[in-house]
Amino acid sequence: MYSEKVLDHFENPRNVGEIADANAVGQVGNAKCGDIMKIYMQISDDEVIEDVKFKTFGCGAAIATSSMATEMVKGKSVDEALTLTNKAVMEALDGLPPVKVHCSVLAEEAVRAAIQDYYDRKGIQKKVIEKCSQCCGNCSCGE
Amino acid sequence: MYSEKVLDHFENPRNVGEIADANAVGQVGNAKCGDIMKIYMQISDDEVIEDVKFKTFGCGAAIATSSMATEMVKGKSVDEALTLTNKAVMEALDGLPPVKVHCSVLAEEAVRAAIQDYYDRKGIQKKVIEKCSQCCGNCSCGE
Amino acid sequence: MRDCVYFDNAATTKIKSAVLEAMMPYLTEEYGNPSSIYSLGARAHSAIDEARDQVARAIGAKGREVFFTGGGTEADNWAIKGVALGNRKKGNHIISTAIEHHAVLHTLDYLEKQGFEVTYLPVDEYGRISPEDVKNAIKDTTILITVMFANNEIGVIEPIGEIGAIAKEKGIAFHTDAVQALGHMPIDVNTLNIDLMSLSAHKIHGPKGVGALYVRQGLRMENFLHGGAQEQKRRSGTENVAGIVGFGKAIQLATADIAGHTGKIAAMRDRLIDEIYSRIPYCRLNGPRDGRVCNNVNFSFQYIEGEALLLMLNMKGVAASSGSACTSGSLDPSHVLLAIGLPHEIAHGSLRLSLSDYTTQEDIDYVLEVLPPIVARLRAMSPLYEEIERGVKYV
Amino acid sequence: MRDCVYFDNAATTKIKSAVLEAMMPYLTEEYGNPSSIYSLGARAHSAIDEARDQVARAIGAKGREVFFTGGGTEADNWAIKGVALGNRKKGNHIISTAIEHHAVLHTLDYLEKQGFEVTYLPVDEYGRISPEDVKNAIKDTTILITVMFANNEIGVIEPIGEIGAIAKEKGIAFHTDAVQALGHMPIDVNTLNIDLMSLSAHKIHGPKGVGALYVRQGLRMENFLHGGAQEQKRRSGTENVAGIVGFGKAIQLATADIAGHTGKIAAMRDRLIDEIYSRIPYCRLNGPRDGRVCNNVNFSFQYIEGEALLLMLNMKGVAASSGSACTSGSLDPSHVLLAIGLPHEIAHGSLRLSLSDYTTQEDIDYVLEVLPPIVARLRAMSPLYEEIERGVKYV
Ligand SMILES: Cc1ncc(COP(=O)(O)O)c(C=O)c1O
Ligand SMILES: Cc1ncc(COP(=O)(O)O)c(C=O)c1O
Repeated sequence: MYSEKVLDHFENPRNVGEIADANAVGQVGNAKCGDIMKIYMQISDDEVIEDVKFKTFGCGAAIATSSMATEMVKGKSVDEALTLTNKAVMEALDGLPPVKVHCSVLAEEAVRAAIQDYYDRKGIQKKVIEKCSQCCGNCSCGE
Repeated sequence: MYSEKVLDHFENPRNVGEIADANAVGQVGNAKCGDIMKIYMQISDDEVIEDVKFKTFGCGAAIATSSMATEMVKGKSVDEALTLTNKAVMEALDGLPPVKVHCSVLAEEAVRAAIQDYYDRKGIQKKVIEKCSQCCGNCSCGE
Repeated sequence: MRDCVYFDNAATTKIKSAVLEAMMPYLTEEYGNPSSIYSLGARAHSAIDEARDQVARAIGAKGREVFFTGGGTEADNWAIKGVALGNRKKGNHIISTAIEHHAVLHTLDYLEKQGFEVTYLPVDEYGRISPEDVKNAIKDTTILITVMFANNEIGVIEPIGEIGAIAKEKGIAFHTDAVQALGHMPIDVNTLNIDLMSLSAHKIHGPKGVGALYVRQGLRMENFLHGGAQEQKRRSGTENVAGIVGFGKAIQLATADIAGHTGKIAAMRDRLIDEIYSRIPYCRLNGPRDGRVCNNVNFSFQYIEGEALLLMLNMKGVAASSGSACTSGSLDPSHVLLAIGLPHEIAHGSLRLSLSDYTTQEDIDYVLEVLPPIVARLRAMSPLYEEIERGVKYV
Repeated sequence: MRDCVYFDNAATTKIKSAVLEAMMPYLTEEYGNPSSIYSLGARAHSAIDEARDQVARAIGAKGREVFFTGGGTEADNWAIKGVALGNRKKGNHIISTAIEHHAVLHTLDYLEKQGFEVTYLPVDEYGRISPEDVKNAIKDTTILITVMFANNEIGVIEPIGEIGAIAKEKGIAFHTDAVQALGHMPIDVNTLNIDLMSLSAHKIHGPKGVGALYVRQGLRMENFLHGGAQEQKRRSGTENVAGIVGFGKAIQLATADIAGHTGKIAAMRDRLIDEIYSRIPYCRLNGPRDGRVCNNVNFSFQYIEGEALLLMLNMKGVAASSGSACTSGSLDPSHVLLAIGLPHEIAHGSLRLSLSDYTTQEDIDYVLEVLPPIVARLRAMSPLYEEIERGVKYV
């Protein structure tokens, strides 16, 4: 069902934890749907993501995509991080089963939510996150 | 499916054949239904069945019941032979599968048909056979 | 006397040892439920997927068009009820034939009681249906054509490709029961324009109780077995993993060298037919000489009844079958034999000998040795034959 | 690390070696078709009859009231559709519960689309339905009550005898899905007034793909699988002889010493429950403490998700299951856990450990050793737990 890569990132997730003095925190998902991702970032003044950590409540794919997404944005500039797509996360994990694609969407959104938080705190007038993508389909997410 | 007795009477049927100068011949059944029994008897003046033979077109049970019924009436008086029931034939064979019960009815009827023929030839005004018992159920027997 | 000379391969077949070998892990240590997430379950799931690909490859389908069932009967029930009930709004007319297997015919009976209209096409003296008849039977309300690929009793092969082309042209779903055709001729669902096809494992040296329904992608139909999310949510029930794996292996073996298999078996079949004709009077081959499945021989022997024949053959160690009423579970002889025009009394006296890869020339020799005296013995007991013999003498 | 510590016996079980042994002849030399007249077929027929008697004896039924099917799902589909469609003229109302298996629920969904009306009785926090509710739900149009014997997820045992008595008094057909109860408690269809009962072999160390439906003699219902004259003309299809024989043997073994089995398994179950409670905080046993099937343990662990838990357990060699949405094939968590009132987020974090005769004290020790650190590790990753921990610290 899961690729080796997914299982590796599930078993040995990178960047798990919190950043006590994070200047960017984003949380997406919903306990009701069984997936919450929370991403902490330490972003430098020249907008480089110096550190990133996550906490995730969710299935194997949710944990693996969190791990992979944090790996992919770590050390990148915020603008580069905003180019991260769920597809790129999936590809980096050698694919996901169809029912798990929404996890990669959540991971992309969690990154954007953290960056949005950074902008908001800084008073930068940018919107990088839309409303819930309803990626989780027929569950009663967000209601 | 069949008892040992039935198989024995099928494999080694008693009294198969014709009686060239029979004074009683009865035939029941119908090729369409897949069962014809023809019984030949040599009946003495004091109404004893001195010899009996049969020919049967039909399944294993048809052949076995013919064999058993002829055995059971051989040497008996006509009146005794008329007391032969299909149940007695079945019991003598240690039973028949439910779908084969009609074969024992045919055997009883074949004996009666032969005796009827004897009465008719002799001009004796007795009716010992009714019309078709419809024992063969839903087939188009006799139509 | 031989112990078991098996001539009833159209009824069921022996599991090949390579098939059983493939099944054994799933009857022992690999007992996981394929829906489970852990390794034991995942391995069972992969095994099913491999079997699905084996089935798909054998019939030119895609894996996701193959759904495993509990046998050919379930596949027939699902195909026919599924399409009929799922397209009720489009129409209520179904076209079939008089010689289908009971799994098709009794399903159609059932649908007739639900208000469907069924046209049963007649067959010619060899059991062949005419594509022209199919075309002429089509109405605006026709939603399904179901015609068997090869007949189980008399082995006639129907013109499936021509019917498929007609169905495709008219946009009508086309189902074929290919249970008796599988392994005995090449089958490609695309070139033949088949939309649904029933298969059964135990006719091709696989296990009993497992089959498959091929369903062309996008075809509209209802589910039949409701419940869990197995088989792409279209056929519920914990999968018979061992059975499915066995089916996969069996179909792979059965279709690996169809030309070789057909050549070998048809040669034995033809010798059997020729020799029966030459050794036994008053008999008739049922079904065509050509255009018949390579493993089927079906004769009627006049003046005797089939069950008695089978019992005597059994006493000589030969396993065979008959269209006699006595073996059909009803009191009428085979609907197939009646449909090709045999009178009842002749239909009662039929014998089917069906061959397989395991049939040997010695088996053929043996049945040719024991059959004629048995027929003669039963005829000697038969009041019908008595008349004929007398007739013959008097001529 | 252990290789495969199997705690998913409610999903499926390992075939017992005595069962496989009983099956082997029918997978090899005894391959006859039970409908055939010759010896090879007759022996297969007798083998099925013996299995039928074994099943009948195990449930207090007569042999002719037992019909073999392709599994529990088919038995459920047949029972419910058969009674509903066969008694349409009498009424269209069916009473069931919110916690039935999908084989029942999705069949009822289907019937609702056909114009049947279904009352789904609620359950209490332990999953129990009330006989009083059943009584109150009965209408003039009620034709069927279907209530499962024991629930597959949380192991709760329903008051089948009381419901049976009500059904009998009102003259309404009563079906129970006893797939999860079989072998774990005495079942007598007569004292419990059960009219139809679904069984499945693979839950009791028998093979997958075979089950049975008990049908009380004289009960009015339709056939489901149409075709050949097998199973007293009520369930068509060439019989899965090996599977049926295996089922017969499995049910005989499973019911030979129910008290002994229950005592042994329940003791392990209770130790597992007690120890989980004592070793892991924020958890809750789903289903009742008493009145639960002897082999079922079901816990919710707050703040974590079930699939992740299963994957980590699998990495330690433990096979288990969850009511998490991720493993249910849909996006909602188990309908059973929701029905007993769990909020979604807690339902997502459930774990079912189900035992069998093969479960050892070492297995229990092992799972008790590996489970707490896994739960702790997942909680450490969970943003939900983070809040709680913080909350706890601050108190
Ligand atoms: C033509 C045909 N269709 C359907 C079936 C039924 O298949 P199964 O026995 O697997 O249910 C058979 C054999 O019994 C058959 O010969
Ligand atoms: C309560 C219950 N009913 C029905 C079924 C379906 O049985 P089967 O898997 O044999 O189709 C199961 C198991 O899957 C079950 O647990």
